[in-house]
Amino acid sequence: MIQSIDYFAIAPPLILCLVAGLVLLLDAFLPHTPRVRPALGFVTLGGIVAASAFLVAQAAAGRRLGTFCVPADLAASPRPGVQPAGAEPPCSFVVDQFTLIFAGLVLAAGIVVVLLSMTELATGAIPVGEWYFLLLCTLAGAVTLPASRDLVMLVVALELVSLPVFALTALRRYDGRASEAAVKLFLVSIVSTAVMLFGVSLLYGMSGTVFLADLARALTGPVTAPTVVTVGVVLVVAGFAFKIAAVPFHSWAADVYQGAPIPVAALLSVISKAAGFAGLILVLVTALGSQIGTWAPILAIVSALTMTVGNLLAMRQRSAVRLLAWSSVAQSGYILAPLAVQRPEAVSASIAYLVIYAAMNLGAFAVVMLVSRRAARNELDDYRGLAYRSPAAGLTLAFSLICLAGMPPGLAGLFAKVVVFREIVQGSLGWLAVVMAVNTVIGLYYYVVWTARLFTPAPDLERPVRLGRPGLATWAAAGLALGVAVLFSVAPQLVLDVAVLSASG
Amino acid sequence: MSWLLVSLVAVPLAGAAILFAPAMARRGPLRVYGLAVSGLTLALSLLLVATFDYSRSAQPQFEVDREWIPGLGLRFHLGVDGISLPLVVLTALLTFLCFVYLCWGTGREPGQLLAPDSGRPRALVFTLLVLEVGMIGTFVALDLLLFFVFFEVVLIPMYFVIAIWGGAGRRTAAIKFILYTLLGSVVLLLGLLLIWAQTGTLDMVELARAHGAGMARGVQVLAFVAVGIGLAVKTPMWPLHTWLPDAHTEAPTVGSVLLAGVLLKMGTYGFARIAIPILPEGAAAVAPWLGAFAVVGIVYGALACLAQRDLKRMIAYSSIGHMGFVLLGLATLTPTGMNAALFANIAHGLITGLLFFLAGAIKTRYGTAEMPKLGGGMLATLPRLGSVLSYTSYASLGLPGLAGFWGEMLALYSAFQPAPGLPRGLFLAFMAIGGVGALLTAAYFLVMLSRVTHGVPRRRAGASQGAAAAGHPVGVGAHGDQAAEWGDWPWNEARRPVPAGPGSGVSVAEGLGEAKEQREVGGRGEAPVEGRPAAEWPDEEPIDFLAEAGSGDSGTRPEPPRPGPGDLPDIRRYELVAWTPLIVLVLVVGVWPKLLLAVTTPAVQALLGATP
Amino acid sequence: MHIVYPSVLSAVLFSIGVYGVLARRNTILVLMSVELMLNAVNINLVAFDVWLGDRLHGGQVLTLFVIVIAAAELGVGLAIVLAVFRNRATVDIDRLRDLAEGPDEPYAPTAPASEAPAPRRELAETAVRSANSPAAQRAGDRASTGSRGSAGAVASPTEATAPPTDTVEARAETAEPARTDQVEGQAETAGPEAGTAEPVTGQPPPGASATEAPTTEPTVGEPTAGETTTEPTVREKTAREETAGEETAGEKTRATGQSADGGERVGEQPDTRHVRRGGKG
Amino acid sequence: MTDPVPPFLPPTGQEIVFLLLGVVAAGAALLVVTTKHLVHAALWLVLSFGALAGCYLILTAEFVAWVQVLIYVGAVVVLLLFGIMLTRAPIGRSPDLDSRNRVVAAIVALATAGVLITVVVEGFRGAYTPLEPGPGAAKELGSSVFRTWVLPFEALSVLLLAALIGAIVLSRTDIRPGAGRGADPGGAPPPEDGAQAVPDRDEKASPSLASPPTGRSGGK
Repeated sequence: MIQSIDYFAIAPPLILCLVAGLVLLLDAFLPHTPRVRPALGFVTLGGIVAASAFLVAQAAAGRRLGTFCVPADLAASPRPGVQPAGAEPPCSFVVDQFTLIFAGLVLAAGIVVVLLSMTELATGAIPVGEWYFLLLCTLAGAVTLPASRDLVMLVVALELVSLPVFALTALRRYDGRASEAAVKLFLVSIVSTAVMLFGVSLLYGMSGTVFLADLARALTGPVTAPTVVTVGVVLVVAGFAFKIAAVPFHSWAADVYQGAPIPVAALLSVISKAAGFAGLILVLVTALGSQIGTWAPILAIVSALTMTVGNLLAMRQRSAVRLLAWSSVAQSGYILAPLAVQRPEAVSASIAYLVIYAAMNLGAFAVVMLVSRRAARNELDDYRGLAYRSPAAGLTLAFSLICLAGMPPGLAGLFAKVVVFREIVQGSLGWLAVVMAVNTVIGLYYYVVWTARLFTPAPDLERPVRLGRPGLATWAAAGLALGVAVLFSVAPQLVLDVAVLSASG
Repeated sequence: MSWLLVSLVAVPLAGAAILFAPAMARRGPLRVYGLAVSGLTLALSLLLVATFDYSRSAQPQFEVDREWIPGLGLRFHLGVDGISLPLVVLTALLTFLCFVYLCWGTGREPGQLLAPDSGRPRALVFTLLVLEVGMIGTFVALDLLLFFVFFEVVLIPMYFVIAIWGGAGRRTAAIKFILYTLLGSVVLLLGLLLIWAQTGTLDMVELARAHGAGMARGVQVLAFVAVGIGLAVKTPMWPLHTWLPDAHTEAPTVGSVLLAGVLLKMGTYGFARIAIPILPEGAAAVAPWLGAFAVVGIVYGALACLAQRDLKRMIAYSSIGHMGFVLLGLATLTPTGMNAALFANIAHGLITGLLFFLAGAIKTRYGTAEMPKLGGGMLATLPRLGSVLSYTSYASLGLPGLAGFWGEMLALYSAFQPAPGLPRGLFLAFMAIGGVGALLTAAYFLVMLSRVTHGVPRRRAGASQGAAAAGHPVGVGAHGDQAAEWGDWPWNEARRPVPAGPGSGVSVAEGLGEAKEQREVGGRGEAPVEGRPAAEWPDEEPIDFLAEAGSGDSGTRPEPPRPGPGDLPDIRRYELVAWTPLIVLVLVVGVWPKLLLAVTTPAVQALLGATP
Repeated sequence: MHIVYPSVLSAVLFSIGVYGVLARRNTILVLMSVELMLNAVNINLVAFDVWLGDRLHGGQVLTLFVIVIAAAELGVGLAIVLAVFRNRATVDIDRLRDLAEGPDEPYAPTAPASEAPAPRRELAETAVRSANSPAAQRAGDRASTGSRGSAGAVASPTEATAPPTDTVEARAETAEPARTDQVEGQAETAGPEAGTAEPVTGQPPPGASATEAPTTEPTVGEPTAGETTTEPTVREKTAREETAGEETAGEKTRATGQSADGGERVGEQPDTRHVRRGGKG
Repeated sequence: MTDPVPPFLPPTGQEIVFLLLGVVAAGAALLVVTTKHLVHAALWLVLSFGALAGCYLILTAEFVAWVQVLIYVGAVVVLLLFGIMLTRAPIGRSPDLDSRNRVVAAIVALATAGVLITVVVEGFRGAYTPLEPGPGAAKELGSSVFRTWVLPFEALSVLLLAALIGAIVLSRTDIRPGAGRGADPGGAPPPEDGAQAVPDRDEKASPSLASPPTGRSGGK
């Protein structure tokens, strides 16, 4: 053994990968009966739960786990100052608070997505085994990414998150819209990867290392060519901006969300986005913390633009999924805002918002999934009177939307916004706070209008949307998301406290 | 006793939560249920009144202080002092009365939204209970963020009250309401966060005690402007008021009552509780502006009222004027002014609540609240309703001896002697303008009364003439003169049933005397009138005042549909029950203002104590 | 070796890639451009690695990984491109506009609904809708920009019109050769014509639809066709028809039918044949 | 880097070769993005990649160079050619390869080039390294991969597997949408579906690949 590997540390992604392989094998050898489909889903669920269990164990262990560290004899860097003597050799894979939060978020969202896809797959239009396999691969990437502490691992993990999603999007193979969505997602994503990689290459050139901790050390103090670093930072930020659908790289979001199967849209809006933010935070805060003067103003502008454009576009939508897509773009803007504050502690506000956003957005997607099975075009008008036809679905959606809007009784969203506002105000970014305030109102408008639609009786709907029996799985997904959102509403300190601890070390 | 405040918030909340139980779907118990929950809340608030220690009303009592969200520094901190106590009771009372209005009676009348066929009674009860949680919570919260949370809790239920149970233009009105108030809330939140960022605490008591220590003047001004805008939207202050007339006009009766009676108070309460004590320097800097806007609001409200034709809209605009007095009182930054503001708050809550009840009753009877169409002569046709309306209007215009007087008087008086540091000349001007506004207020109420309650009931006479002349459907030819005068008549298209035959449109030519006579005789069914109101109330059971209810009319009551001359029922029992407490309180508070002032004065002095 | 040389080469290659990504509309060409960008990254990484003498070989290892990633991306990407081609018969990015935001997104939601008989309305609606989207946009583009100058000129000789007694006339968009693989047309939006459009929602026998295929929306039965959701308003549609009318040089083209997607393998070949015959004749 | 940087002129032999190869690579790349022939683009890409492989060799990164030849020139380009063929691209000139915003694209690209070149020149003007063969050899690199970079390597294997499965499942045409059309939110009318699923199987599965591109042929 050349390297000693801490299998406990890498257990979650490892399990996910193994279960992915298992699912593929099961799919190949089991007969293709309708009964197998949910069985594979349960295997997938089991894998995610097992991974989560290890995550819990890691959290209980309470110490920072690092593995795949640089061998001691190679650790010394050729460039002075990068690797001070006596420092611990940098590790590629680190499990700390930051990792745990993001991995936990991803796995919980993964459970919801799997539950949603059990309904989506029930009809047999999509090959089941491959679907779950790809889903698990994405999850593995998304769990690995926040643990990555070097650029190589980060790039590979980000690609592991993205690439299976392309295939997942296109997996409804005879649906022109799904293919179209996939092609758009694919092109945008690979271009963004290329852009980001160019930035990474410049950073590597300036620092001579790919480890984030070393990068931070190398870029502190006077840098020989600050412009190169600046351009590198800008390119890296641009690359990640694609992933989180920030303006000006947002245009793919609505098209892709609408064309993709709804579970994939949910995945994109939560898991992919979480991965993107994890990467962004890791690179910016951990590695480029010294360059905060460069990227914080950029992020402030990007954040303001993102929330404004997202909200303005969302306001015009008539399609539920498109509205959610643009609204999630706007929410990305809110999540970005604290990062623009030139204080490292502000990161925890972003993380808290992201976690809460995930819960409420998944709740909304679950109900949209329920409705989409009955309403062909899934427009907002199809939701008229939903609260009377199906009180559970209607109330779940209403709560999720109100949460997203950030008003009581959706306290989770409100507190998330308050935290973000607090960071901005304390960081004396007054103008951003005002922009966000205006945006909050715009957002409230369309969320509330949608919510109101749930409670307006449908005037003899031409195609009354009845919720049939869309499967227990989707209900379970909706219930799970709703439960978490309610939990965060009552006890937001769960996420706030945890996030405070993790200074993303 | 700290459980008292918690239970004040928890009882309606639990009541709302229980509504989710499937068993609550049936309507029978629902009416009793709403009444019971709000009644329990009212009882608790009365218990609060009984056990409140009036000797130290300056301090918050019944305090609860628990940590809620440490990450945000948010504490669950409740307490009640002399300022908030009357408002809490007012809230509980008005909510209870709304439920009385909704739940008593037969439940078939149009104003009673719990009717079996009117859709979603459970949702309405739920909404109102949540509304109550938010309102009471706002008044008892002693943590800035908690205050904000409760402040916001109110919005969504109110939105739904307007948007679902409102009138024809409800969609626009509701959206306007929520957009305005939301924008205000967000600005308010920013202001609160600014205070928080500067002082590091959210505790109102502590902040009020500090009196702005630790905040630079510029910061205070900025925070005061932000918080002030947020609260002023809710109040509403003059340039930010445009949501209010629509919302009040389109909201159902109970919505209007709570909106005017309680929700507007949340804004002024916020000024008294947060903006002025916590940010004294900011308040001193902005107070002249506040006063200016206030008097503009007074005059503007009065002038706008003069131009209104819709009764509800007029009352809504009158609220703007009254809240102008409140703001003027606040702007003086003196204990007298604050007292005036708090007093006017309560008085306005009682009076305007009652006025909206009345307007709702009129609207359900006549199918419109347009004053010209009411035709005048209400004192003749509906003597009880007319007299209560007159009484309330007198109270509202500030007749000495009724509740409305003291607030206005004290506010104007305090403007005579504003706090040191404020430009006295300016405030004297404010006082003068405010005085003019008060006169105008009297003017429009009197105009309204002359249009509605006094005079000959033109409408009926016109109807009979026209109908008799040509056998026209009522309202088309009949009101030719009025149609020319007032433009088209929307309610005609919307609500007038097609008459069955030429005869059905014939109405009695009734003058003032005739109407009285018919009422005395109790002669019903003698002459057909236009069928609209009768069709709306097939089962109406008009009780004439108190004992008259069963005095013999009921025996001879014909079968529905009953085209009688008593086609417009006078005050009914549930309405009477709902209104009597307000009528009494308006008088009591008007006669003994000290009752209220004694409670608020120490608290006001404590809040302003350290002001320079 | 001066490191500036590879760096500048890398910057140049990257810029060329950027140009390709922005300027090309064939998906595969875009892919090639992205490969150029990735190669620019690689040369940077290798040069820096050599320059720095990185003992961990981070740069070169990342280069290797980038190459592998590029290959993997390309594999999946080509599979997706083929899937798109299967469904849409085109790989032009510009034409993948089914999901794009319409120019007038706040449309009147039930605009088409009132025009068709109730029981069949939904079918008619989807037919109309799917027929409209891309063609509409293209027609609109042309009308507004006129930048595809050759469109009108090439279009007119290949126009095919059915006998005047037909309620509908067919017209193939042969303005640009690559576009002919999509039969354009538009179900008539007025009532009776919508009626004619909708009954043939099933798959018509390939040969049988030679004359009427363009209007009968041959691919409604396709899974893809029914899901198109670009939402045209009636006004928009009529505007579009006017455009079409202008293009047919005064002929009153009342309806053009288009198989928006997936038209190729099922209905399109007969249509095209028909069109070409008509064009020559 | 602490060594004194030799002057740029005269260039060494290595540099001259490198620059020539670089010019070839860049020129070929330019042709890739401007040519009107789809197939030519792929062939120019081969040239560009080949020249780059030469550049790697000069930079002493032997292993990378061979991998470049193997994977890029060998696999990627072949893949692209297959893609071109399978999408029935015309062999000859195609007039519509460029979108209309070519000018904008050119401006953006020139701006990018300007910024990047300026920055890079400024940043790495003083960077110089003598080239000694060795560190880029397969042995060195292999040991590095398996000592330090095991984890990304493994992750990459998962990535490749996922790509493989994804590509296969997307390209397989033998799986038809099952009976349950209900999965499609499009809600296409079910009766036709059932009837249609079987007969059109052949037409859907192979035809787009096999049948002659009738529409496109007009373009030549």
